[in-house]
Amino acid sequence: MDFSLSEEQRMLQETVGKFVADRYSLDQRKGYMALAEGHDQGVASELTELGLNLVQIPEDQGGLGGDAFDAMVVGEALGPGLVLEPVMEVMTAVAALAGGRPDILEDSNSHTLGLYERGQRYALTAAGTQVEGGKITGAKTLVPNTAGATHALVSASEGGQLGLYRVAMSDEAVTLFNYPLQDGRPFADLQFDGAAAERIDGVGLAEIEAAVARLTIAECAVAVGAMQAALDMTKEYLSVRKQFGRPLAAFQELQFRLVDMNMEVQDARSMAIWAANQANLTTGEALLRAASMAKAKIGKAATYVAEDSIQLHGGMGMTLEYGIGAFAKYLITFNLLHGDVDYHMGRSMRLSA
Amino acid sequence: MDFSLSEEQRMLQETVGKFVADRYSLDQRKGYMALAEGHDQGVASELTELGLNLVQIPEDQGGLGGDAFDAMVVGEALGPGLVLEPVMEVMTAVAALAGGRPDILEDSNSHTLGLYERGQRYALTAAGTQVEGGKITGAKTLVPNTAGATHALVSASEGGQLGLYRVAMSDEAVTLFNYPLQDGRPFADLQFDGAAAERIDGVGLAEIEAAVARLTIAECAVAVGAMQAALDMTKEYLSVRKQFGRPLAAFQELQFRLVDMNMEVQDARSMAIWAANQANLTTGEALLRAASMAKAKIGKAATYVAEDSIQLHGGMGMTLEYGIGAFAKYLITFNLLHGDVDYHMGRSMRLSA
Amino acid sequence: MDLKFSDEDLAFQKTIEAFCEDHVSKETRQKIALGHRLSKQDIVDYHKVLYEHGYAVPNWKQEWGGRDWTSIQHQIFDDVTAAYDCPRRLAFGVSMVGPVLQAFGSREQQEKYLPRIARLDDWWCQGFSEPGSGSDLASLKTTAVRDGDEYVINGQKTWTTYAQHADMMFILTRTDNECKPQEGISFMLLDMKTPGVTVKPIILLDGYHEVNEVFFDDVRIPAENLVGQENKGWDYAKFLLAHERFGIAQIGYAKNQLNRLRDIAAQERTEDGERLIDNMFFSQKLAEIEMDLTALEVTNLRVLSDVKNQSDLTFAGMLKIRGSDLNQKLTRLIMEAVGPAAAVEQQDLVLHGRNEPPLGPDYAGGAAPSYLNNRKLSIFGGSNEIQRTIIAKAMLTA
Amino acid sequence: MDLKFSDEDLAFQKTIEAFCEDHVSKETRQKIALGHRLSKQDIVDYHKVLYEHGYAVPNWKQEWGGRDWTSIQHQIFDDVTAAYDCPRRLAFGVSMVGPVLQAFGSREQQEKYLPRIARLDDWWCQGFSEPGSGSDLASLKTTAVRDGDEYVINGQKTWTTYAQHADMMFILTRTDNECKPQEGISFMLLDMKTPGVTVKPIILLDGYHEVNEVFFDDVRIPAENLVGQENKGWDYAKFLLAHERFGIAQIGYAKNQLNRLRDIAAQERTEDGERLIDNMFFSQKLAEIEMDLTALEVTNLRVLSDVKNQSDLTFAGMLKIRGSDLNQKLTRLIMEAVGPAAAVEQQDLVLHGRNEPPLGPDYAGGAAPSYLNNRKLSIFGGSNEIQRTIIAKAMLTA
Repeated sequence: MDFSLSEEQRMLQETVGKFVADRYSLDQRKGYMALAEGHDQGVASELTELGLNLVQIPEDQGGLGGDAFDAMVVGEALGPGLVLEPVMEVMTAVAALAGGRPDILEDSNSHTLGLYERGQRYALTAAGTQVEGGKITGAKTLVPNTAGATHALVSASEGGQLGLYRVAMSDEAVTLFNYPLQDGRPFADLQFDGAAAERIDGVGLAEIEAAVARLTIAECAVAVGAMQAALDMTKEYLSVRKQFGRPLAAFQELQFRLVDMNMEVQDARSMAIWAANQANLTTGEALLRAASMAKAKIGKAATYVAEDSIQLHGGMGMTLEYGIGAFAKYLITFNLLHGDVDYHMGRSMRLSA
Repeated sequence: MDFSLSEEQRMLQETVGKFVADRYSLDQRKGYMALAEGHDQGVASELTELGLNLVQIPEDQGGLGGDAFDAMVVGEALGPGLVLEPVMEVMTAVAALAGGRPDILEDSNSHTLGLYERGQRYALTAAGTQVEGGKITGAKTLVPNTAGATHALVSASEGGQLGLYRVAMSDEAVTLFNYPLQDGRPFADLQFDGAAAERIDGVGLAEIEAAVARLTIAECAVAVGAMQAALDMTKEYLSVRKQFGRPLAAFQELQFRLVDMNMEVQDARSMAIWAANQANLTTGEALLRAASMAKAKIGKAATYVAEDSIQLHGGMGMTLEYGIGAFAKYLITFNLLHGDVDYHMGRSMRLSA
Repeated sequence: MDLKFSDEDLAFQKTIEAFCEDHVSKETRQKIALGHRLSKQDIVDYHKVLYEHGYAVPNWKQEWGGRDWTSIQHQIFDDVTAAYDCPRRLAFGVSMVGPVLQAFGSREQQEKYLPRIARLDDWWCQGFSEPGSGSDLASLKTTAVRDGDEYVINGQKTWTTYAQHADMMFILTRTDNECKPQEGISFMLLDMKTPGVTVKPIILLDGYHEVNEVFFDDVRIPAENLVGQENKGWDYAKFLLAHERFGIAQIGYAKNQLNRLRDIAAQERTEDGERLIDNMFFSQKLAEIEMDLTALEVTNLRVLSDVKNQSDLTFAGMLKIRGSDLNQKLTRLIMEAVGPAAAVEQQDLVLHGRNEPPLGPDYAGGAAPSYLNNRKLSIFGGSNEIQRTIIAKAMLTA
Repeated sequence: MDLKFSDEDLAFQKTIEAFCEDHVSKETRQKIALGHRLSKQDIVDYHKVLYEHGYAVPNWKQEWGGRDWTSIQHQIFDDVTAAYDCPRRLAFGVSMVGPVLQAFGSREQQEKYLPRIARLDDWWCQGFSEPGSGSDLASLKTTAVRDGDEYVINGQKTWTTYAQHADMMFILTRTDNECKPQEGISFMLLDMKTPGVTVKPIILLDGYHEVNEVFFDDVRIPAENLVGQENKGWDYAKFLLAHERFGIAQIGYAKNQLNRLRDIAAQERTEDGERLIDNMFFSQKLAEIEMDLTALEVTNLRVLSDVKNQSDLTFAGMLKIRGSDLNQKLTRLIMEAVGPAAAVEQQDLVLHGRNEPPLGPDYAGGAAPSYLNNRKLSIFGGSNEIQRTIIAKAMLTA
């Protein structure tokens, strides 16, 4: 039993922490969001250079061979930055869904994911996307940051079988509709009208579910990092801001609320650690159940921290200008992606039975 | 729309309030509980003389012809006394289940109710009690205060049909096993080994369910009265007791907890009023649904008030000697009788659908 | 005791329903139903319709166009207009400065301003909060110094709702520093076009421009714009806030949101094809919130129908706390019901209307912005923490 | 990072499991499983068994019989003994006064008392709380006045657990009034048979005699019974409380309760014949509490395996708060699972054992008393409000 970080993990933590501190202050982030592409291509390139996409790729395939704890360390360090780039998606899901193909793994940063469809909520069954004769038709929603992507990995059915397909974004039969999420991250809908689709061998529904579970567990760590940052910011605000002649932090009620928020964050962190450990040790239903337990528990904490950190900031918390809202919006959005609390409560209970 | 009390209701409220103030202080109550029968027969007689058993009996049958609001007024006034006698059971359920028979209505105070069975939780279907040829066999549990009862109204099946039967407690084939509830009220199990059972015409499962729903709504008012008393006692304690050189009531956290408890009590009171209004206006499923919504909501409030009033009393709250525990035990027991919160949540949802 | 509406009230309800159905803009109501934001013109148009039908200032004295409705009728009006997705009536003129002028204003002030408020010829805003004063209103610092026939105002207000649309502001200023904070405050009327007034937008979490900072740099207003007596403004402000408390629980709004939630949950399907409204988690939350709303509605009626309860501060605070909690919970549940489609930001659609079709169902775009915007319910107008402090004081000194 | 038990730890776990299975009284374990109360003899017998197997004082220095276990091994021991329904180890001698004597006691005190504690020849109780001091321990008023070779003690302690069984008490007394409250306190050892000591029972909500008031009327104890220095008792008490914190989250107890809850919910059937464990409301609560317990268990391990976290007061308080909340919630759920049968009071069965069969299932009688008794978890040993105050201070001065 050992909760300390390895030398490699400490380096990852430092590298990512320094990047966030230097490049992703809340003010810098606002600037990036205002750009046409919804993020800063230069900063994105710097992020790419950190090589985080390699963390979860096996060493014999040119990666760092890291485990779920490594992904967790990166995620928690990224959290305070609310980065606009799809780091975790690439690091965990693209790596897991590449089917071991070197051409994808070497260039994983250029791939995005089309796994969800409008009107299907959190289902991964790709009911509305078909492949026939190497051509894909249908549409995907909530596709992460497409600005840097040359290809999308898209789930679709072919002859009644669910598979994963690689589609070039430059294909004329691919239409993009870009939008920001509520938290400002640039995402998109993709429409396919017969674009060329290349099947990724060995990837079916089970592999997709497992990859999304690993991504979910990694995203939980990002949420923990964001919650900790929101807590720190709230603590700072209460210490500085005065009312009725005293710092807000002198009011017992507000102290207790800070304590409760701290416990939520610590609970969430423990749950993220537990889930990463499960991700290292299990596969199949046990993995899905771990992801669901973590997302349900951490999702609740995320809503709590989002709402109470706004409330404890009072009017300032309601403004777009002051930063706490950025964390709150991120945490709310976190809950709307990859299954909400009810979805994961239900799945964890089904898989326990 | 009028929330004020009628002249009759004000009189009921005063009469019952005075009885509780004079005869049911927490100390007096402890004395009654220590008696062999688990309550004081003299005090019980005084209570009988108030004629509360007549409140819900129609005027043309010698009663006061009161409605559910009248029962509510009595219940809320009785609440602070945590009386050991089955006033509400007689007032609402015995009156409703007498099938209009004058011999029962005139003497309703001498009747108790056998509607539940061990191992059947909150079911009213009497699976384990049978009548054949006028003889009853089986057993009932959670039968209210039997000390003053000459007869029990007992649910049983006869030829596959559920009915209600009047059984004399003096019958040799009736065995009694007395015990107190967690809150000290004397209850009993009854066993029937072929006792004479007289069928009450016109009373089947629907009538029994309706009567228990009316009783449940009336008991909700008792719980509101008890919660208000627990809140008042807690407020008093916080005002008087000092710690760290200040009254506990000077601590913001404890103030806010008192406020939250007050809101729970007011919510519960509003819900009891709403349910009484529904009891006046509806029958059948709508009545059952109203009882379930009220019991679910007020049951949650009861647990909240029970637990937090103990907590706010600190160590004193843990002692049998100090009175707050009596309220807490009553509120906890309230939740274990006539369906708990989950039972009523489930039923209210089924009946809404 | 009798919880039924009288025949008269039922007839009144029908009248208001017909008014909403026949006279309130369907386009405006649709915007509200979808959680899209109204333009200034939408709000003005609605007020004009209210005015034409005699519903603009029902709470006023009859002399000035009031209707002498019972509390229950006011509640019915609010419930029905909410149920029909009508806008909420702009409070600043009708519910705030109007009653203050009727109670404390001079005859000249009444004649000059009240008819213009009733017709919304003047759009009013409220100059109370200041940066740094927050919930501690009495610590306000904006000064008004008498100079001949004028007051010269310097300082800053903040969280000023719709100052960008406003023609007039009622403002609390400090006119005496040598006394207890509450005793040196005056209540004044200020033309927003006066030189030296600068309005700076504050954008809220949802991207909406709803509140503002307002700066005063040697702003000169006529001395006759003082309401009542100098240094008595705190009393008038307290009167105003007590008046504002009416409808504080927002029952009608909550009921309407609950209906919307039910509609959405009946349309949405889970991954298994089950209707969301039948899902065990969701149906349970719906049932719970329905119970909460039932209790709150009765509490509200208990207050409305009993003068004693109306002056009981524990009730006023409770209605504010429970009402805001409930409405916040409802907007959160609507967002959860919409699900992943609510994660897509469609600000142009929600704020400005857009010609292209919405992404996902038409109710998706407004869900998260409404949720975010409603976080204000427990902060503005006396935060829930301040409400609890007031209730505690009332309980412990009772 | 590695959350797996080492092979050594797994072997240790097996050893403790075998010990529980083979050597701990089955009758005692059955009492605990049913929520019935133990007699003094049950507790003494268990301690003797622990002593025989070298498990009585594993946390002590090796010189005095300690085992040099890792924190994880201590946790394993607690988890396994809880899982096997063993009694909780009596803390007052082993975890409280024992470590204080080893750190601050004289050699004579150590030699005289430690072996007797290890064998439970002396049953110790804790004389800290006083009526009126509540959570404000430093305000204690019981005085000890030096008179030649003796101290004369006057005053009163309260909430003294098992004082009725105790041979000895460690007691905080005021030996100086002329300084800050914390600086005039001494830590002393007192024979309960000394003339002038009176023990008066306090019966708890569940009818159980567990705590007491203890009165001191000119009680004379030898001056050599002072531990360490006069007026330094506050430091020793703080050391003791920090030591007590070990195992504060009661993870093993919670896990065992969760298993019991699952068992009961698998046996109980709803009115519709559905197993309670399959009921939508109940299964959801079970799932939630399982998540909460998982998180708390990891937090506990994070603290155990990191010295930095161990000295972090935010963690100690959190383990106490979350642990007590969770265990309280579990006993409530067990009571709810038992249902109406839990409403029947069977005090004679629960407190004293009774020969007649229980009313309802055998697990019914103990459910409500355990629930009521466990309300103490958030009150005694520093209430959850005090814990929050400590955490807030630690957070805000960090």
